[in-house]
Amino acid sequence: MNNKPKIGVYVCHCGINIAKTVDVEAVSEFASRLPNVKVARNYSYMCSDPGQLLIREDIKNEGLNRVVVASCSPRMHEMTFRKTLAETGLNPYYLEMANIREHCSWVHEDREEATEKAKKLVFSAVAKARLLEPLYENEVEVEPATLVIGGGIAGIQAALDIADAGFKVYLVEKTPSVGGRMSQLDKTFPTLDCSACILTPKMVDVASHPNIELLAYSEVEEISGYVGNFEVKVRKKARYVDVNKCTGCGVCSEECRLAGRIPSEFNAGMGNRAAIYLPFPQAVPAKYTIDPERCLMLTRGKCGKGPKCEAACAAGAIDFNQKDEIVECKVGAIIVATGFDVFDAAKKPEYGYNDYDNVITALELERLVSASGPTGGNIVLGKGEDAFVPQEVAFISCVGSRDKSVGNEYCSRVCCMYTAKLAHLVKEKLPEANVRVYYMDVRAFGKGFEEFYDRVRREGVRYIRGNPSEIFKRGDKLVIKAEDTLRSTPIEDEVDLVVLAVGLEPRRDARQIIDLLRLSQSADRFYLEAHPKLAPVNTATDGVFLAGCSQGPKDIPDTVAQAKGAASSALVLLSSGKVKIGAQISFVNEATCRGCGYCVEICPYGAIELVTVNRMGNMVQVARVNEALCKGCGACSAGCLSGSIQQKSFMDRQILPQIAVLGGVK
Amino acid sequence: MDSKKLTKDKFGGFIDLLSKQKLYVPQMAGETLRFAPVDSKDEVNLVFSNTAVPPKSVLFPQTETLYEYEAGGTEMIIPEGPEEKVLLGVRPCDARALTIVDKLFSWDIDDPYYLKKREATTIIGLACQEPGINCFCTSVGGGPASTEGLDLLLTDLGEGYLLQPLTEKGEKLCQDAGELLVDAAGEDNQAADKVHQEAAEKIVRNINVDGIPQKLEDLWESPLWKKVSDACLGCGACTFLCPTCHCFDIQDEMEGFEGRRCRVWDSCMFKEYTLHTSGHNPRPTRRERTRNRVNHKYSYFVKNFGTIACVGCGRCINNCPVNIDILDILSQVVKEAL
Amino acid sequence: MSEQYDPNIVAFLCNWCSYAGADLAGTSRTHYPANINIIRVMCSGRVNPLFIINALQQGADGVLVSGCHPGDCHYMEGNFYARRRFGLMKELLEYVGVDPKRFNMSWVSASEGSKWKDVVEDVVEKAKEAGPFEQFRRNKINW
Amino acid sequence: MVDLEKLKNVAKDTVSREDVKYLIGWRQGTYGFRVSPLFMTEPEDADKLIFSPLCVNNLATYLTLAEKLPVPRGAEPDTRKVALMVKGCDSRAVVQQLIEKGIERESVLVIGCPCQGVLDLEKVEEKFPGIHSPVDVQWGDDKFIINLPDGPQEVPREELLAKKCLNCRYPNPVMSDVMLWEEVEAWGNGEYADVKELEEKDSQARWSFWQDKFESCIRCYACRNACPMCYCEDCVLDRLNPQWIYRSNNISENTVFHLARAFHLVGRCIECGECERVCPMGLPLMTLNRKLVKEVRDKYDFEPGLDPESKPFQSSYRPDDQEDFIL
Repeated sequence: MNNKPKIGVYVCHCGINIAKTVDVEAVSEFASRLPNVKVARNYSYMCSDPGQLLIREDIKNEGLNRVVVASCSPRMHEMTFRKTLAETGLNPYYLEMANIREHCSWVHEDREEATEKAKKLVFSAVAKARLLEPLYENEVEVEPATLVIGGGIAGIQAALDIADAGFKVYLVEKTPSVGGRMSQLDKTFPTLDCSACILTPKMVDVASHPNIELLAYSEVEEISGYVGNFEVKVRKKARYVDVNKCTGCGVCSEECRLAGRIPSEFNAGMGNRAAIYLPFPQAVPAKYTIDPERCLMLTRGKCGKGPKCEAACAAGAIDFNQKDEIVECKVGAIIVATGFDVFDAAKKPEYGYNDYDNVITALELERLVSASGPTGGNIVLGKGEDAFVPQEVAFISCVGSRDKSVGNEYCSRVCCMYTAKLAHLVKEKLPEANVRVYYMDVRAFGKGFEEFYDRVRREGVRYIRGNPSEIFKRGDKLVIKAEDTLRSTPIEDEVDLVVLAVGLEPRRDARQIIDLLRLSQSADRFYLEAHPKLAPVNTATDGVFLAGCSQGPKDIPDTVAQAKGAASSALVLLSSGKVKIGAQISFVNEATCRGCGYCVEICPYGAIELVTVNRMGNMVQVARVNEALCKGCGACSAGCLSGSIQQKSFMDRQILPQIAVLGGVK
Repeated sequence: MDSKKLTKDKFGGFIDLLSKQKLYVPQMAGETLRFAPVDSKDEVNLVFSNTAVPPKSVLFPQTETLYEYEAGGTEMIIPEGPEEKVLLGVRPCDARALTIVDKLFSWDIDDPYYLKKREATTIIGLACQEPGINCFCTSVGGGPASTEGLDLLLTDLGEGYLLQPLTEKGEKLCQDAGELLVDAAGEDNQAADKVHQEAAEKIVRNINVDGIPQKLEDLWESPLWKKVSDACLGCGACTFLCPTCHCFDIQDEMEGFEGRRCRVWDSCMFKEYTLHTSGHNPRPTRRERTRNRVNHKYSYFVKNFGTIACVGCGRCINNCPVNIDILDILSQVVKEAL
Repeated sequence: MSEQYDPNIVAFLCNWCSYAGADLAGTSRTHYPANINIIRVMCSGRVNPLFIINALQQGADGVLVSGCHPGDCHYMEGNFYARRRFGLMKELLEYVGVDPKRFNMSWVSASEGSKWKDVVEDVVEKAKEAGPFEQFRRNKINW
Repeated sequence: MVDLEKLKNVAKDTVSREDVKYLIGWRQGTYGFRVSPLFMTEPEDADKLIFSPLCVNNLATYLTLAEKLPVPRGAEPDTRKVALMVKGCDSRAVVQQLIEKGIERESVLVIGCPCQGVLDLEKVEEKFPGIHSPVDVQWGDDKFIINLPDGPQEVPREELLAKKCLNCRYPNPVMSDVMLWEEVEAWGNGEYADVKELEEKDSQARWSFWQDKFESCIRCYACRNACPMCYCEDCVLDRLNPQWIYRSNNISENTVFHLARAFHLVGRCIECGECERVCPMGLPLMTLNRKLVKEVRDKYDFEPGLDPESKPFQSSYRPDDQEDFIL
């Protein structure tokens, strides 16, 4: 087919929006004399049905093969006119727009000046249109499965939603049990529901759901591929317990030589466990795991006269020869729900967390007040003869949040309310105790939050506005030095227990997932969403979504909401079964590519890789674009010294004529 | 016409006379010497070894408009004819080179652009007194006072110049000079001969070119070519600065709606010189290109025009960044062919 | 310098921030000089540094590259590459004697219609101060 | 100290290896102070090798310059190593080529020659003009010993040192498989007097300076071809579609050629000075390149060609890159 450019130029009046300042007649007359222009017209509303009909008729009758519409911003109507072209069978990418409204008639007053500029913009569009090439949007099939990384409430909720919709889910949890941080909590604010009561049913559902493959005590090792077609390798770590045989009876744990001698992670170090253990009674799967770093058999190769757990296990589930296993799966979407770590209170040495036993974190107190905790829910500190029940209790809020000195400028959003909740629980359990909260601001913004805060104060919890500067020991007591900033008075407050309301931080191993998925971090180091307002669960990598605190501090309802959002975003992808690949993407001229890999490094999407090709018998490396991953930013082409990688529709050879026209060489 | 003499006190007047036409003399451009139009006669300085860029750049400019046109138009606008020029201070080797270039541009088809310029130009030579280190003009049929291609030859005698008119143009110039010149005496001619003789004796480098065209033909497939071209960078320094190299490329250049077709120097040492649209390159490596350069000068041109297309100015040797030395290549050719 | 001199500026704007910001300036009917001519690219990271030299060569008196603020790039990093490239391009041009007022770069977000106006006024003013660009402009005089 | 015996022995051993295609070193040229690259395949050629203050060429260019000819059907491509003699600056070119995958590590065998600074050919030819027979030059303490046909002459080092060596900070190869002799102490502090001098001039004077130079360019492309970093199969500046620059020779096209080339070398130029050395028109191209070398070093804290594992400057950024120039 003869593809000599035959261009139609359509100048829109946009009512009077353009026509008032731009002499549209003169512009279309000018355009008609430009090289390769077959017809040039002006019309009141190009975007209207009759306007579009005009274009379609000309394409048919005049044999146009390129169209320039001079009207509003392409951000407004590019899609409209592309459809117009497509309706006639012309490739929609044979369209170029000249923005003579937002960039011309609306911003310039002088009619002559505006007209001249409009001519230039039209000329520039014509110059580019001559060199446009047809482009095609490709579709790829979507693997109807999802990988959910993280088995906390966010991951659980997302997995359940997707599984309920009928799609396969691989739920990967690093620790031996799902449940995450929420399982450590006693009550939840502001409703004071029992955390375990609302969480455990969901944990059980996850384990029993026919569409969910739960990979607990596992880690994602490798992810390749692209939206719709990710290939994942998961390392299922050896538990040294055959989960098919383990009945979860727990005799092994009781028999373990190290029973009660290893700090329990679940109890935030407030209680102890054995080397073979179930993290907590409601753990799912309810299967025991041997801690390979502590077990005598695994670390030293012998355990007394023989491992007692093995002897005790009636089911014969103990297997010291178990090996890690690699599970491979293909998924169409990935949800990252890796959660958070709590701030390390030792980074605020003035609070003496490392020095004094009765300075504890809120999470530790959480375990103390929990009926499933090491003290059965009694607030007792110390052991044996030293055990005591605190009378004077102080909370310090914003520990590790809103604090530039530790690098955390952000508010952790949950501490104010969990402080109120814990203060309430302390008052409930120790009605005689004096409880005060040192705070900077109280942020009670959520549903029922302010009411709850009021209630706690009514219950006798004192709120003192002031950030303590120091905590030291005087006799049996801890002394808090602070200033009551509302009264401008210095305070020395003697207490029995200090609870630090530590903030939320990105997980210390956050980097792993970044490297696996090429995610970005926002300034607070949490994972960066694609858009803070309009794409809060998306990431810059198509098909990868965020849920829960990995994206930023959140309370449980927000986490669940975001998990549901992420699940629904993933479901949009899975249920459509296909994903469209943009057309204006990059491509490589392999004949001139020198394989330096600059584009590979520059591409934020990992869409380019070096491949070895045979160039006349010589094996050479050249860049190759994965069309499914390319987002069409074109950064690769600006970084290519040999001009070998180009972005379709924005090729150097298409832009240079625009520069020539706008540069105005006459 | 007999020789004339120009004493140095009259030199200024002579320049005034020459300046009636557009006068080109060697001048500094950037860091090097090349022929350029003179604005004031103070710029005229004839003490130099030789120009970096040979005077072919005036008659066969690096960029030359062939015609102009408008986009979509059918009319060719050919630039106006060349103005009358005088080149003063051309070394005999470079003047000889012009006679070689003449042969090419008046071969099967006359090249009007070059020939008209040539016709409109008077070439005043300056006999060479301090040959450069790599000069070998005497080996290829020239000499420090060779007259080929010149209209007038000047020889610096110290207190004045001896002028030898060689063509009608040269004679006319001497006539126009009138009283500025005096008839040269016998001793002036002898002094000039002595100068020429001494200069020739200073030339050290040489080559016996007998039979070289045939030897080159015999050595077409010799491993020699690989050896002598391994170090070649593939730049155009040797060819662009060669006074006899005359290859050009035709290019269209647009400025908006207006365009021109022009020719620009090209070099057989460039990879793309022989690159075909198909991607095929009949001279794929520096080996074939180096072989072509030497063959073109010492074999093909001899066959086509009966003369070696090299005047022994030594520029390609001086300017090669990797010491590819045409005399060295030729002596290897002689050795190999034995 | 003639009083009539009306500088001609070629601007490369990223689609997501600066082009949208310029659209917003239009929607808000902000008025600014007509000397600016916009070429839309998807990302400031797409702007080949040679475009700048080429624009000057092809007749522009000034060149502007505008992208998203750091951290706001639609493609995450494109503007960081642009910043590195053009910081050095500016140095190079200045070093060979091109008036530094001729080449500018700005961050204009989609919500900064009024900043866009300020930027345009600023670069036009600068180009006026610098005068018509002739140093290595492609010119028929060379023919 | 230079140990020619060792050099020759290493060269002999190297070219005798089956996995070595050839060795590239320096040899005395055809006259005077000239040298030429030697492509050595036979052990007996070892006697031609030299290493002296004349060995200015950066031979790393040849690693990427060698044409990759089509391999006949059924034959295997020749993947033997190329052995290369390098000075400090040259070795940085090799490293930079590795960084940007122009060559593969296993395709090259680097023979390191710690260097005390080479001669400025122009200066030495001016000082001792008209010498036809090849001249041997040696390093002495703070001087060059020039063995002219009529006896040796000593010249203070600073008088004849090449410009690129005056302020050299990397006289020792930064990477090598064999180091031929003891490393020397670096003497440079990396200050660029030429750049500074030009920077201090006003913009008009700077343009006049460059205009004069660029106008005299003949576009022979020696600078590009000699550059170890310029090895695109098909240079964008040669291309006709899109045609970035015209072939015509004038101030506009010539300037753009040099600016574009300088910019393509940002964060890549390893200051071997070859572009400037090979220019038949004497363009001070390193005064152009050094400006960007300086900016990249001072403002971006980056130096190319030092660590083969480092990320290329042009395909990386730092979130805190300078941006005081941005409106």
